Amino acid sequence: MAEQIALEITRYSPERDKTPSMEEFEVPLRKEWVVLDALNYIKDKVDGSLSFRWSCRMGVCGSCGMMVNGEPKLTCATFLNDYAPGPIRVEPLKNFPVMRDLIVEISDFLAKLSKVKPWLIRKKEKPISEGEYLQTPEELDSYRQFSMCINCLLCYAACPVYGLDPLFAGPAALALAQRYNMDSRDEGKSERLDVLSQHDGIWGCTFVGECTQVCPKHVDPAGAIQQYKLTAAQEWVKSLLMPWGGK
Amino acid sequence: MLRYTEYPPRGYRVRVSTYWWTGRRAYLRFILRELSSIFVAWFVLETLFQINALAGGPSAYSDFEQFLRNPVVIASNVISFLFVLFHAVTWFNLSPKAMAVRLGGKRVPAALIAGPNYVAWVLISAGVAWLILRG
Amino acid sequence: MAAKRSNEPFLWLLFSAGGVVAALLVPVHLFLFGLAFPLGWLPAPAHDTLLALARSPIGRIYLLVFCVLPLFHWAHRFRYTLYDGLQIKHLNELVNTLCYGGATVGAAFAVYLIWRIP
Amino acid sequence: MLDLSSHDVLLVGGGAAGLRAAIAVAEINPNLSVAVVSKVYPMRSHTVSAEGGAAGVARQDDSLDEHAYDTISGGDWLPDQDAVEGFVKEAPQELMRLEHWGCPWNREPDGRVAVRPFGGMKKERTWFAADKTGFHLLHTLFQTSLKYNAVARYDEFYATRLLADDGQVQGVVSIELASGKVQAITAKAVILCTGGCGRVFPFTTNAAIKTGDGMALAYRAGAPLKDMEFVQYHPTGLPFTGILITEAARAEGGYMLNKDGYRYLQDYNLGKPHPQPVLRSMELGPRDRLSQAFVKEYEKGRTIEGPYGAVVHLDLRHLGEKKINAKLPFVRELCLKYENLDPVKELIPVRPVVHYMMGGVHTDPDGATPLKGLYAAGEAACVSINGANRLGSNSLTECLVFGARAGRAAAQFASVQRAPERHLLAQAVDEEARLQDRFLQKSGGRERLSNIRDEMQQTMEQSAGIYRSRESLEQAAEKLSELQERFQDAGLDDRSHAFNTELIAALELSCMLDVAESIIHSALHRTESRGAHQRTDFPVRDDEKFLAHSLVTRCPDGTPEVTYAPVTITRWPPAERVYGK
Ligand SMILES: Cc1cc2nc3c(=O)[nH]c(=O)nc-3n(C[C@H](O)[C@H](O)[C@H](O)COP(=O)(O)OP(=O)(O)OC[C@H]3O[C@@H](n4cnc5c(N)ncnc54)[C@H](O)[C@@H]3O)c2cc1C
Ligand code: SF4
Ligand code: F3S
Ligand code: FES
Repeated sequence: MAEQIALEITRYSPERDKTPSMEEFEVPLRKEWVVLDALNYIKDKVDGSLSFRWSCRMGVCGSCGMMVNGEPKLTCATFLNDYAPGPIRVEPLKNFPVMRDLIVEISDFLAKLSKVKPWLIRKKEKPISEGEYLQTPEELDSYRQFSMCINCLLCYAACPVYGLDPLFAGPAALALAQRYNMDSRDEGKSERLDVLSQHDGIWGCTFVGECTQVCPKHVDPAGAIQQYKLTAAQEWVKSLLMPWGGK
Repeated sequence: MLRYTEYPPRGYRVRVSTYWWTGRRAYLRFILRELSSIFVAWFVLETLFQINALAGGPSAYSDFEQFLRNPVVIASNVISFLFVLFHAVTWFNLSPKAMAVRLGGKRVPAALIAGPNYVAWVLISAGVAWLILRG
Repeated sequence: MAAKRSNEPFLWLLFSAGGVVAALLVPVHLFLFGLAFPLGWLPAPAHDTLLALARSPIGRIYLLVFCVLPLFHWAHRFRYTLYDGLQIKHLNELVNTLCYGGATVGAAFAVYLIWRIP
Repeated sequence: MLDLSSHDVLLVGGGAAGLRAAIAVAEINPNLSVAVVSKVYPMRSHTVSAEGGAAGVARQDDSLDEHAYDTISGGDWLPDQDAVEGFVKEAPQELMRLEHWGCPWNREPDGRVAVRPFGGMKKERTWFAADKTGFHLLHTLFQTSLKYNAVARYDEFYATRLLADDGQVQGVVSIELASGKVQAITAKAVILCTGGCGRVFPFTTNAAIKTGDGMALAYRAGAPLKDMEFVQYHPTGLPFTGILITEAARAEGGYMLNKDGYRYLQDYNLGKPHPQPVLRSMELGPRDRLSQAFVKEYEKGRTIEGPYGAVVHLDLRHLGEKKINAKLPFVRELCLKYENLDPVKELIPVRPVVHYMMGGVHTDPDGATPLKGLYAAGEAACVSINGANRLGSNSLTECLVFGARAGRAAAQFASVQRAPERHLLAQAVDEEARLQDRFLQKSGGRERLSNIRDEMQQTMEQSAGIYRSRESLEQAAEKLSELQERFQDAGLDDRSHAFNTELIAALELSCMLDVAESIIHSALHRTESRGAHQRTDFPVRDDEKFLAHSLVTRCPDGTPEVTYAPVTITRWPPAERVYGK
C-alpha cells in the first residue's frame, strides 16, 4: 500500500447541521497529487456527498480556492507532498458565508464587481470599421498586471477588513476598477471615482497588504488600491483648487 | 414540509473573532504597525511639554529634563523608539506600492523607490542632529 | 461634483503627510531627547541654544509641522484600529469625534504653545 | 415548490459563445429580456483555459480566401464552404469588437494589434493576449456583459432538459445548485452554448464541466447531432491532469522518446533524426500523425507504463535551463506547478489527449437547429466550419462569430413569437418528480457513479480513440448499452438539496453516456478515414460516399440513427490534404 496522508475537512449541510464540523479522511500520498485530487479521490471512492467547486485543474478558472492549513490557496496548485506527513486541514474560504462543505457564497463579490464598472467606458465609440484604438506595448504593460485577476477570491479571504466589514468593496474588485482606469483606451475614470471614493470603496482599505501576499496571479491589489487613493487625493486637491473646473 | 433551504440567508457566517489579529503573523505585524501611531502621538505630546518647558525658562526646562531621566519615562521612550522605527521602516517599504513609477516603459523596481527614502531619512536625521548638537 | 464626495481624501492626505513626518523626523528627535541626552550618551544642548532654535520663524514652522501632522496621522490610524480591532464600526460617529477631535484639540494646543514661545 | 420565470431569449452556457450571444441580443433589441443560465459562474467557463489565440485576417499580405482555404483543407474538405466564407469575413470584425470592449490584445510597437503564426495557418493571423487568450477574452466578455441591464444571469443553475411544446423549444428546466430547487425558465428562443464533451474520454485537456450536456439535451429533444465521430487529439498532454504542453516545446527542439530513450518517430515515415529541429519532420510532424505513432509504439510495447496508463517522454533537458526559461517559461511553470516536476532536469511524461470536439448540435450558418426555437453556437454546435479537423485558434473566433449570429437570429425569432404557455410547467413538475424518484429519494442503488464513468472513459479511449475499427466500435456500442443499464441502478451518497454536486455529476454522466453513444454510432457508420477519424479497416478517404456530414438522431426507442447530409462546396473542390508545400 502506498503512503497515506490524513485530511481534516469541513463538513456542513444547511439542511442537517447548525454549525460546521470537521471530518477526517485518509488518502494515498502521491508526488503529483494536489489537494484537489485528494478531494476528488474522496468524492469518487469514499464519500460522494463531499461538495466543493472545481473545473480547470490548471489554476485559471478560479473556482477551487479554499483554506489549506489556514492559508487561502488554489487547491489545484497545492501539492499534498508539501504538507506531508499531515494532517492537512481543508476549510472553506474565510470571510464568506458557507453554503455547503467547502462551498462559499460569493454573489456579494459579483454585485461589487458590477458596481465598479469593470468595462471600457468611452465618451464616443469608434466604429468597428475604423480599426483598433491604438495602444503601445508600454501602455498595455501599465495595466496588464491588474488584468490577470481570475476572481478566485483568495484575497478576500485574506483581507481582515472585508471579514469585519462586508460592505467593503474589497481587493479584487478595486484592482479591476484600477485595471480599467489605467487602460489608455478608457475614459471612465471620474465615473468610477464617484463610486469608489465612498467610504466602502478605496478608503475602507487600511493597507494590510495580505491580499497581495496570497494572490496566485501576482495581481497586487494592495498596490492598485494605494495608487487609486493617490489619484483620488490628487483629484480632490484639483477640485479644491479649481472648484469651477468641472470634471 | 419545507423541502428546500431558502437562500438568502445563504449560508453559515463565521463571526470574526475579537482576537482575529492574533491569527496570522502578518495580521499581528499589521496591528503593531497601526499601534505605532499611538507612540508617535505620545512623543508629540512629550514634545509639546518640552516646548512649554522651553518657553517657561531655564529652571522649568531643567525640571523637564529631570522628568525625562525618570527610569519609567526612559523605559517608555525605549519602547516608543522601537515602535517609531518600525513605523519608519514599514512606511518606507510600502511607498513603492503607491507609486508605480515608470521609466522607459518598465516599472521601476520597488527597491529603487524605497532606497531614496532611506537615504533621505539618514540625511535629514543627521541634519537635525547637527543643528541640535552644534550649540 | 466635488461637494458630494466624502472628505476622506483630505483626511488621507493629512494621514500620509503625518506618516512621512513621523517616519523622517520623529525617530531622531526621540532618540536624542528621549534616550541619548537623558542617559548621558551625548551632551545635552543648553536651554538657550534650544530656545534660539525654536523661536526663529523657521523653527516655529518646523515645530508646528512636527506636532500637528503626526497627530492627524495618529487620528486616522487609531480610528481604523478601533473599527477593526474592537469591531466597533457602528460607533463610527463617536470614534471619529474622539480621534479627529482629539487631534484637533492637540493641534490647537500646539499652535498656542508655539505661538507663546518668547 | 417550483419556480417559474420568463424571458425572451435564453442562453444555456456562459462561455465565449454564450456571452457573445447575450450581448448580441441586448444590442440588437434592448427591449428583449435575455437570460444566461450557467452551471458555473460565467467567468469559470472552459473558454478561460484557451492559451494560443484567435484567428482572423489582420494584415495586408493575408486574405480572407487564404484563411478560408486553410480552414477547409485543414478540415479535410468536410467544412461547409458557405459557412467558412461567412466565418472568415466576420472574424476580423468580431476580434476588433473585442478590442473595443477592452480585450488586452498584444500590440506592435506602433500600437496596432499584433498577430502570430499558428499550426496549419499559412499566414500570421492569430490574435493573442500573451499565453492567456481565452482567459482575457472570457473576462472581457463577462465584464462587458455586466453593463447590459437587460442580461439576467442564473449563475450556478444546471439545465436538465429542454421545455418543448409541439416540437417548439420554449425554455429549460433547471436546478438552482445552491438550494436544489427546480426552476422552469421559459423563453421564446433558446440558444445552447454549453461547450464540448472532452470528459467522455479519460485523458483530456478539457475542464471538469465539459460533459456535453447541451448536445445531450438537444439530442434527447429530437435535434440531430452532426459529425460526432470527429474528436481531436493533441499529441502532448500531461497524463492524469491532461494539461496541454504546447507545440512550441517541440518547435524549440524537444525530443519524443520511447521507453528505450529512442526517438521513435523515425520509424513512422517522419524523417531522420537530427539534433536540431527540422520543420515538417520528426517531432514537428502533424498532430494526428504524432498521435497515431504513439498508438503504434504502444502496440509494440515500447511505451512507458505510468501510474495513469502508457506514456512516452518529451525530453527538453538538452535545451538547458537558459533556453527553457527564455522560450518555454509557461511549460516549465505548468510542469512545476501542476505536475511537481522540472523539465530542466526531468523527462516530461506525455501522451495524446482529447482536446476538442468537431461535432455538435446540427445548425445552419445562423445557428438555427432543425427544432423551432432552438439555436446552438460554440463548441456545442456544429455549423460546420471545422469539418474533420479543427485548426488551432479557429475555435475562439467561431464562438464569437456564430455566437453573435445565433444571438441575432434568436432575437429576431423571439420578437415575433408569443409568450410560452403556462402549461409547460407540467413538464417541469414531471422533471422534479423524476429527479426525486430517480436520485434523491431512491432506495438501494448499488452502482457507484465513478465506476460507470471510469469504464465509459476507458471504453471510449480503447475503442473510439485515435484508431477505430468495426470490431472495436461494436464492442464499445455493446459496452455502452450495458453501462446505460447499470446507470439506472446508480445510487447517490448525497441526498440533500443544498449544493448537491453528486446529483449534478449523475446528470452529467447520463449526458456523457448519450453523447458517447452518438460518437460510437457515427464512427461505426463512417467507413473511411478522414481527418481525426481513422479507421484501421478503411484507411483511405472516400469522397464518393462520405463527402457528407453524418447526422445522428435518437429514435423513439432510444437507439441512435445515422443519416447523411451533403457538404456545401462553393469554390474549393476536394483535394489531397498536404502541408508545408
Ligand atoms: C486547453 C485548451 C486550449 C485551447 N486553446 C485554444 C486556442 O488557443 N484557440 C482556440 O481558438 N481554441 C482553443 N481551445 C478551444 C476553445 O477554448 C473552446 O472550444 C471554446 O472556448 C468553447 O467555448 P464555448 O463558449 O463553446 O463553451 P465553454 O467555454 O466550454 O462554456 C460552456 C458553458 O456552458 C455551461 N453549461 C454547460 N452545461 C450546462 C448545463 N447543463 N446547464 C447550464 N449551463 C451549462 C457552462 O457553465 C459554461 O458556461 C482550447 C481548448 C482547450 C481545452
Ligand atoms: S486579485 Fe488575486 S487573489 Fe484576488 S481574486 Fe484576483 S487573482 Fe484571486
Ligand atoms: S488585505 Fe485588505 S485592507 Fe487593503 S491592502 Fe489588501 S485590501
Ligand atoms: S480548478 Fe480552476 S483554478 Fe483550480
